[in-house]
Amino acid sequence: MTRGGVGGGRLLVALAGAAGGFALLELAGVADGRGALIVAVSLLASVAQGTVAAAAASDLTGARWIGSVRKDLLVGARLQPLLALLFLLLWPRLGLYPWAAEPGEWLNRPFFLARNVALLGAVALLARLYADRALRGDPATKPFAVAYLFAFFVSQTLVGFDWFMSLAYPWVSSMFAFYFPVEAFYVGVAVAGLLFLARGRGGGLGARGAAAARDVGLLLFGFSVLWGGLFFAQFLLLWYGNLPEEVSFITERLADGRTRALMPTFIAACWAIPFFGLLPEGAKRRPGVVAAVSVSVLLGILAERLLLVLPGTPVGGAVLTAELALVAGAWILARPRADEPGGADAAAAAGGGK
Amino acid sequence: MMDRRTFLHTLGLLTGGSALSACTPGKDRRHLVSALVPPEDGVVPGQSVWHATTCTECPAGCGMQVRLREGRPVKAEGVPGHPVSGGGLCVRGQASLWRLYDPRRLRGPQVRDGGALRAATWDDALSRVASALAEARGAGRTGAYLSGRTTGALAALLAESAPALGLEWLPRFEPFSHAAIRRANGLLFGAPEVPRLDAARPDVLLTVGADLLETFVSPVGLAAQVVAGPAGRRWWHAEPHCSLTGANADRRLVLRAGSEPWLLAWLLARVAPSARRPLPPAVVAAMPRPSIAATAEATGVAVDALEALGAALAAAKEPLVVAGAIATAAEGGLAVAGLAALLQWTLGATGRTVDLARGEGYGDVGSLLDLRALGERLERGQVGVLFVARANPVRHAPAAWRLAGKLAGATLRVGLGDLMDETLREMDVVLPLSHPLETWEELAPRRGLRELLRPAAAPLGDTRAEGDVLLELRRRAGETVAPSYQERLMAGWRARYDDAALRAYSAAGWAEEPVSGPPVGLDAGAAAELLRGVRLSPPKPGLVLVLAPSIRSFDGRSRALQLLEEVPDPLTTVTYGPWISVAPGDARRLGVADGDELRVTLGGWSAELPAKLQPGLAEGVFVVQRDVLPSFPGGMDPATGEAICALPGPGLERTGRGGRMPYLSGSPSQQGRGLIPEPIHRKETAKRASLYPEHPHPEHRWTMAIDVSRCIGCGACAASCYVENDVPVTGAREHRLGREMSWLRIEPFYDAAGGVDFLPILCQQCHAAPCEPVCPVYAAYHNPEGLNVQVYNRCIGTRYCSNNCPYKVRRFNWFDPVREAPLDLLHNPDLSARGRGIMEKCTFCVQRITAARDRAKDEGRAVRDGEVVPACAQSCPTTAIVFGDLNDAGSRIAALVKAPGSWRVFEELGTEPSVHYHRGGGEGER
Amino acid sequence: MTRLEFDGREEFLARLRALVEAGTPPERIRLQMPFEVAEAAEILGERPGAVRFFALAGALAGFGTGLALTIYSVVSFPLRVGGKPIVSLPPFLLIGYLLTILFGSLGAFAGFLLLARMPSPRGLAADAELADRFVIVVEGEEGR
Amino acid sequence: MTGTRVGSEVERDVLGAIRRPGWRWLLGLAVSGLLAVLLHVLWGALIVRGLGLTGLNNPVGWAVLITNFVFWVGIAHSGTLISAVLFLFRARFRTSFNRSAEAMTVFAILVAGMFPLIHLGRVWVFYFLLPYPIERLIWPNFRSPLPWDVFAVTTYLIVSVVFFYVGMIPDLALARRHLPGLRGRIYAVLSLGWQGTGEQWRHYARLYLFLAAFATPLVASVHSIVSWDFAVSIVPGWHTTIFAPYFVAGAILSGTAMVLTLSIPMRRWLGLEAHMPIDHYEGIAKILLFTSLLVGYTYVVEQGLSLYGPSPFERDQYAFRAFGPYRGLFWLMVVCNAILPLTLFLRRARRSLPWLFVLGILVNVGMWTERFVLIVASLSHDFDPYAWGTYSPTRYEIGITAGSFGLFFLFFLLFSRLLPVIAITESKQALADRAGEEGTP
Repeated sequence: MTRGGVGGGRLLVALAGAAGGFALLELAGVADGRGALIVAVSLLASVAQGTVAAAAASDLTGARWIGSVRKDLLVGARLQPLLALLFLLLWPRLGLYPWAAEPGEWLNRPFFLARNVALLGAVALLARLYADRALRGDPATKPFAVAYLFAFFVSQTLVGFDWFMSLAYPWVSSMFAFYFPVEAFYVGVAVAGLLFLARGRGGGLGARGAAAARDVGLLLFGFSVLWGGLFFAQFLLLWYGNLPEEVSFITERLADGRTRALMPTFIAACWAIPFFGLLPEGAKRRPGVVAAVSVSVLLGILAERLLLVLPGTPVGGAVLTAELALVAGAWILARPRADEPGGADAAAAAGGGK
Repeated sequence: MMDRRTFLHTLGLLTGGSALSACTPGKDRRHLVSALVPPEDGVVPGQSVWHATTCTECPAGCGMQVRLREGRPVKAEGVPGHPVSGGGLCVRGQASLWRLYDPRRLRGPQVRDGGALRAATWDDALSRVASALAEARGAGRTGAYLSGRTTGALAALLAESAPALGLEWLPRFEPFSHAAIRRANGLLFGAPEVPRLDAARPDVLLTVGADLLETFVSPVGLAAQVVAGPAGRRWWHAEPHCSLTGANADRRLVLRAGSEPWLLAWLLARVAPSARRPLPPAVVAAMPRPSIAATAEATGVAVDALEALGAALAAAKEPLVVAGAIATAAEGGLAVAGLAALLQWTLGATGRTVDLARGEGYGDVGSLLDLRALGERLERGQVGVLFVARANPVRHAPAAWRLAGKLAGATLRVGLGDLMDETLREMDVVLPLSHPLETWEELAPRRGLRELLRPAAAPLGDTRAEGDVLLELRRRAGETVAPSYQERLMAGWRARYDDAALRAYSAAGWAEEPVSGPPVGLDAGAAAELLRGVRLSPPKPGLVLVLAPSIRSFDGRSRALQLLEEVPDPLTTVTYGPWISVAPGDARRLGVADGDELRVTLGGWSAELPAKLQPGLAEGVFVVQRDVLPSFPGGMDPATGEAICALPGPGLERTGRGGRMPYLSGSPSQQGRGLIPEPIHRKETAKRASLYPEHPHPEHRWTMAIDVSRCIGCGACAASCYVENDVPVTGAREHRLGREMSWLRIEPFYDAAGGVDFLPILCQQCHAAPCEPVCPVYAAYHNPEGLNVQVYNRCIGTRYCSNNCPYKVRRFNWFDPVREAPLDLLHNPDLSARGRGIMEKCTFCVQRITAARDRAKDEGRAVRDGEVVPACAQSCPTTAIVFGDLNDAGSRIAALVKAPGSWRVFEELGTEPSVHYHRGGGEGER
Repeated sequence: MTRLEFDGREEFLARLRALVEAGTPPERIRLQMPFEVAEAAEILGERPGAVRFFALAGALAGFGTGLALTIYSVVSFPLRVGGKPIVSLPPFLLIGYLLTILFGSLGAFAGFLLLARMPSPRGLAADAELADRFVIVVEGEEGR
Repeated sequence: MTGTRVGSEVERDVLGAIRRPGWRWLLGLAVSGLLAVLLHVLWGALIVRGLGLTGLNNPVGWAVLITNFVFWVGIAHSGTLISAVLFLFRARFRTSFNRSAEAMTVFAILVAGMFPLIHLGRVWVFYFLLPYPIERLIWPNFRSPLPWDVFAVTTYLIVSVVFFYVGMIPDLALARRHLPGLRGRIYAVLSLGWQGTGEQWRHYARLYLFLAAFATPLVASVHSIVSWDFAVSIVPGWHTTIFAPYFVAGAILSGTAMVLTLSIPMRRWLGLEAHMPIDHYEGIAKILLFTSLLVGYTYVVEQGLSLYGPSPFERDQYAFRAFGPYRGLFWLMVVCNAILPLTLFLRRARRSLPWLFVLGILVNVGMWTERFVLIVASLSHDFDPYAWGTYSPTRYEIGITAGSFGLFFLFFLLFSRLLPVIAITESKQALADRAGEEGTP
């Protein structure tokens, strides 16, 4: 976030608006959302934390593509304080969790809320510390990038275990510890893909920019393989073991009509479309294709989160749509102005554009 | 004497021919066994003949049928409906074939010259005996013939031969002589007998010391009766230590050693007033009347427990009290036996469930008193030639007597036996006896019952029947006697039976005769006398060493048989070698863990034994199985001649040695994993979630149901499985490494209160077996009849199946299985052989299933329910195991599986085993 | 025909560019390089080679073989294990996947040998010189 | 050649190393040769007498032999990682290591491949595992993870060999020119007559890219499949979904550690300090740190989740690991794999070759122990308490393990003398690139 100064106001509006909107939807009883909040907030978490993570990782590995879009990616850092706020809204909804009936050492309402809010807050703080330095082009950025990534990983793990896995208590899949962070990362890169399209429209995409777009396409392709691998690794073990309490998680979802449809949807959207879409050499170079794939990935993740929540927990469709709209709106409002600093090699990227 | 033709005729009737070939020496058989041999010879290659005979591993005389293949015994099983055993065969009975083929069996006569025994021919061995007999007769010294319990035809022969040879046939020597019981019954009722019990009828049963399920008189039969008890039957067992019998009783009362008289005296006083058969006033007057408080104090049993027991006995319709074994093997054993007998009388058991008229036929068995007398006579040099047959007095006489040394007093010492033992080692002439499966014989294990023994195999060595030895000696003494013991027997049967009766006798292997004894009456005077003799002294405080009998080797006579060491002790799961059971509390005090060696000292006697912790054992009580001790440390109760087995004040100290000892259980507790679930009812009604399509079993679906309330943990099933399936017997070293091969094991699980549940675990033949899919070569797969088949010659030995088996029932051949000759003859030809590197396991005796299916096919019918009986189920004395086809709606198995309260182990894993467990009807609660 | 040699990459590229801009038809220019210089190919306007088609063909063939082998094996000798379906796709996909990679790589390698005309007898000849410097050979008209 | 030409020193030094064997090398060759012989003698004993010579028992059917299999497959991974993944990520520091790492990969797979055979009960019928048509039409059971292994390891071996060889072709051509006589001719044949024409380079570049693209998912899948040897079972402590990424991370951790262990002495003894700069080691160190974090993270997740559900099996199993008879090994593995590598957060540690060398060894000790604990503890403490039992290796297993190291080092020592241990051509290119960049303002 830019301290005070220009854009600060707009950002505050964005945050306050989004928070207010969520509060209205969840608390004022405008409509019954039930599981919607979990889905919406988890998506926001993936977007806000994932984009920053993608930026941080590329800064660490010295990847070139980040340069031109760093500024836009780091908007995620600005939105992160929202997460902790919105998660508080989950308090009245904790009844949705089966363990709420007989709480345990780890799974009980106060600790559940406390640890998650605390962690989301911590991640937001680290994100800000990192983002500020990255945008300033500060040479001492890397340690903060590392710290952020670590916190990000833990936070996303908790999203997996606490927010989603414990909905199906006592069902356990340790894979969530890798699955969710990777998905968030995937989302982050996908957002980057969209940003390139936006920039392309703005005509800001030069030869170097195009190379960068290709790198993002390559990354998306790589992530589609990785995601597919993780998903298969998880499914294969459940299928092979066929332990009643493990596979019941799948059979339940196959039994329910709505969720049965979701399963192929998100597999196609998160793996098949990106993989085959970006397989050809040329496709990776076309921002349009990359952006389209990005959209498919984002929708795929949404579908998957829905699948995890349903059928155990009903989800109010209208509420969910509204909440997602709020998330998108907040993002657009929070976008930086052109004259804000863009980090080390952004200038070079712009230069390349000429 | 009968002529040749009648002899052969009789023989034919008795054998149906099969014995002919069985009796021909081994080398000829090789030619005999071929498809060309006419079937009436009884040896059709690939076909087996079943042969009814009698088990002789203990005096009980259970029925046994032996399976012959190519004229060789390959399997022993119980005889269904047998009057003694009821149909089962215990672990020792299973091992009798191992005795037959034991590599260490005496192959020929031995005589001592100089210091050592050396091989000799029968002729010079016998001539040496004959001349010694002649000399003794000349010198006017009568010899002595000491034998183990001997009944039936041999008893008759001995009775007439002993005088003829100038010998005195001493009272029989049995370590478990039940002398106190006989003495008491003699005094009170004038019937010095071990009564025949009916343990099936009582609704309240109290056993004091008497280990009905292990070694007491007729364990197999009694076990069958006990589990068949009426619904709601309550069974108390009182003892100082923790025996298998106690573990199986509904309630185990831990008595202070030596406090048995207190318990029984209090009970007598408690129930006498209201008893259905009032005691004579004189007796009542003489009755000791300890207060309940004092009794509780002395016995260590809580007051309310005593109250409950007394009330139950008083109120019972069919009460039964039995005292014996450990309880009577102590000072005051006579009092215990007497009080028990009086309780039986006054509670109305005598004459109903306690039958003195048709007793167990222990009348002519002596006791240690007689053995001591023999010792004295030997010392005084009054004994000429001493014969010791089928008995090991040196081992069982109190060590302090130094009996071995005294034997030198005889002019010549002649031993008859099959395996070298402490006594035979002292003999000048050792005459090897043929195995009961190699000779003709007739037993009368109890009054009114005759049992047939017939040869199932040619003698493996140069051995003879005891009867033939006696006849030969008489012949050499110039007498004219029957040409052979066999012909003498035949003549006897010919005289007794006509053809039909003889054929029936031959088919069944036993025949019952009516016995009428006069109804016994109580001698009030003697009773009062006995009661006045009862001393209620407070039991000595301090540690106690209990010498317990062993279900695996009885009094030690079966100890040499390796199979019985391979099969674990039911309570500790120790397999090889001796050990001392220590209560966990004492272990903590002594600072010993499993395997640490303890030196046990009693006066001058001492032994070093590894410790094994046993939950449920009372603190201060240490248990050693008497069969493992090199010599008998106890003394004798002069009143009865019983060996004293509860020894106070043993010294115990760590030797510092120790190490891994061979026991099989990884944990005495279930660790709260609900293998035997509490509450019982935990059957999952909902269809288990699965990602796989259901697969059908069109023809058969073989299934097993096991009643854990009937399982007494005796291990007969395991032993039977070893023999039927040629399961490798690997030995102590492998067991220490945790490499037992048993396909079927009985897991003892102790609860916090020290109670034990026994869970037989064999391959569960899972419907969705975790072991199958992980095999890379389809060596393990699921056959259409629901069996989890293991294809031995496809197996490449990855051991993945075993890793993935939650029941750990798969066994890997770490080395090539080896069996020392002639044990290699004991193998089931219906199985494919296994070599090193191959995984093997139980398949519900698939060879028997195949045989039954083929038989049914030949006869053009479906397989009948109960037609297939796996080896384990057949041998189970308590018929806890039921096997059948689940597709057959009317079958027993179908009903048992559906029954509420039936469960499967680890149901939550979704393996869907084909083995179902349940807790019988009603008598579920332990 | 002319032969030019360079030590440095930059001057080599500069000269090459000059040649092409001067209108020398690329097919008449032969290069030799001690290591790969991607720009050279760009200057000569060459499309990425056909190796990828070999790789793709190999990959597809591999996947097909994998599925065919596994499915045929269970159909020809159906045995039930652990209640799993006779045709258990998840494991079979793995075999297909592995063969995809195996055949794909081998395909690419074979394609390379084919396209790069290796092993080449000319190259194996004892006197065949190997550039440790950059070489441009321009064949004259008579070269045709 | 004159020194003016780009990278000619690399060429001289690396190819020079091929010529002169030192006493260290000969000694190493002798020792590792003897160990390799020992391996085969002991294996022979196992075949003739039976697997009873090992400490294996019921319930522990797998132990040291399988531990070694997993360990060596793991070692193999860094090779592919460094040559393929870092190639795709255009990480410069790979040029110092990729050749030796690729060689390591090939040798490690060869060694690893022996262990599934050694541990077979009846190795003389191992061919039951191969898919070959016989008249009875019995095939391997492709539903079992072990045939997956057969395919995975074979594929991995072939692809690695191709990758190794292809990367070496231009260098072989160079070597041929440096070495007169027979050896020269051999290298000539091996180089397939490479001439470095523009045409060849163009296809070569594509081929290398594709091989890298194929090898990258392969490297992940191979160790995933190895992990599934355990994870598809239902054994508590084996059956957990995280295994695939966990094993891959572990494999790369141990692999990079082995790269350090091998390349640091090699660099010294072959006098290649100039061409294997510290900065490159720092790059490797960072990978090691990263994977160590992943592994440590998995330890926490697994131990934590064992307390999550109500099932006693998982809970007891993980408690057994940490506090049971194998606790010593468990904590050793935690320290070596998850704690010591944290020192690499310090730049000084990352750049200290002695520390990297020691750490490399410690991490490999830790990773070996990890596999041992994971395999043995799970088996010795599974569902039925009656069947619990512990395991300890016999001298046969220890000897075979030592022998496997001998065999591996034997291969590597031969490689270090017979083939160019650094990718000469690529180093030249890298130097040129750097020169080029410094050239442009």
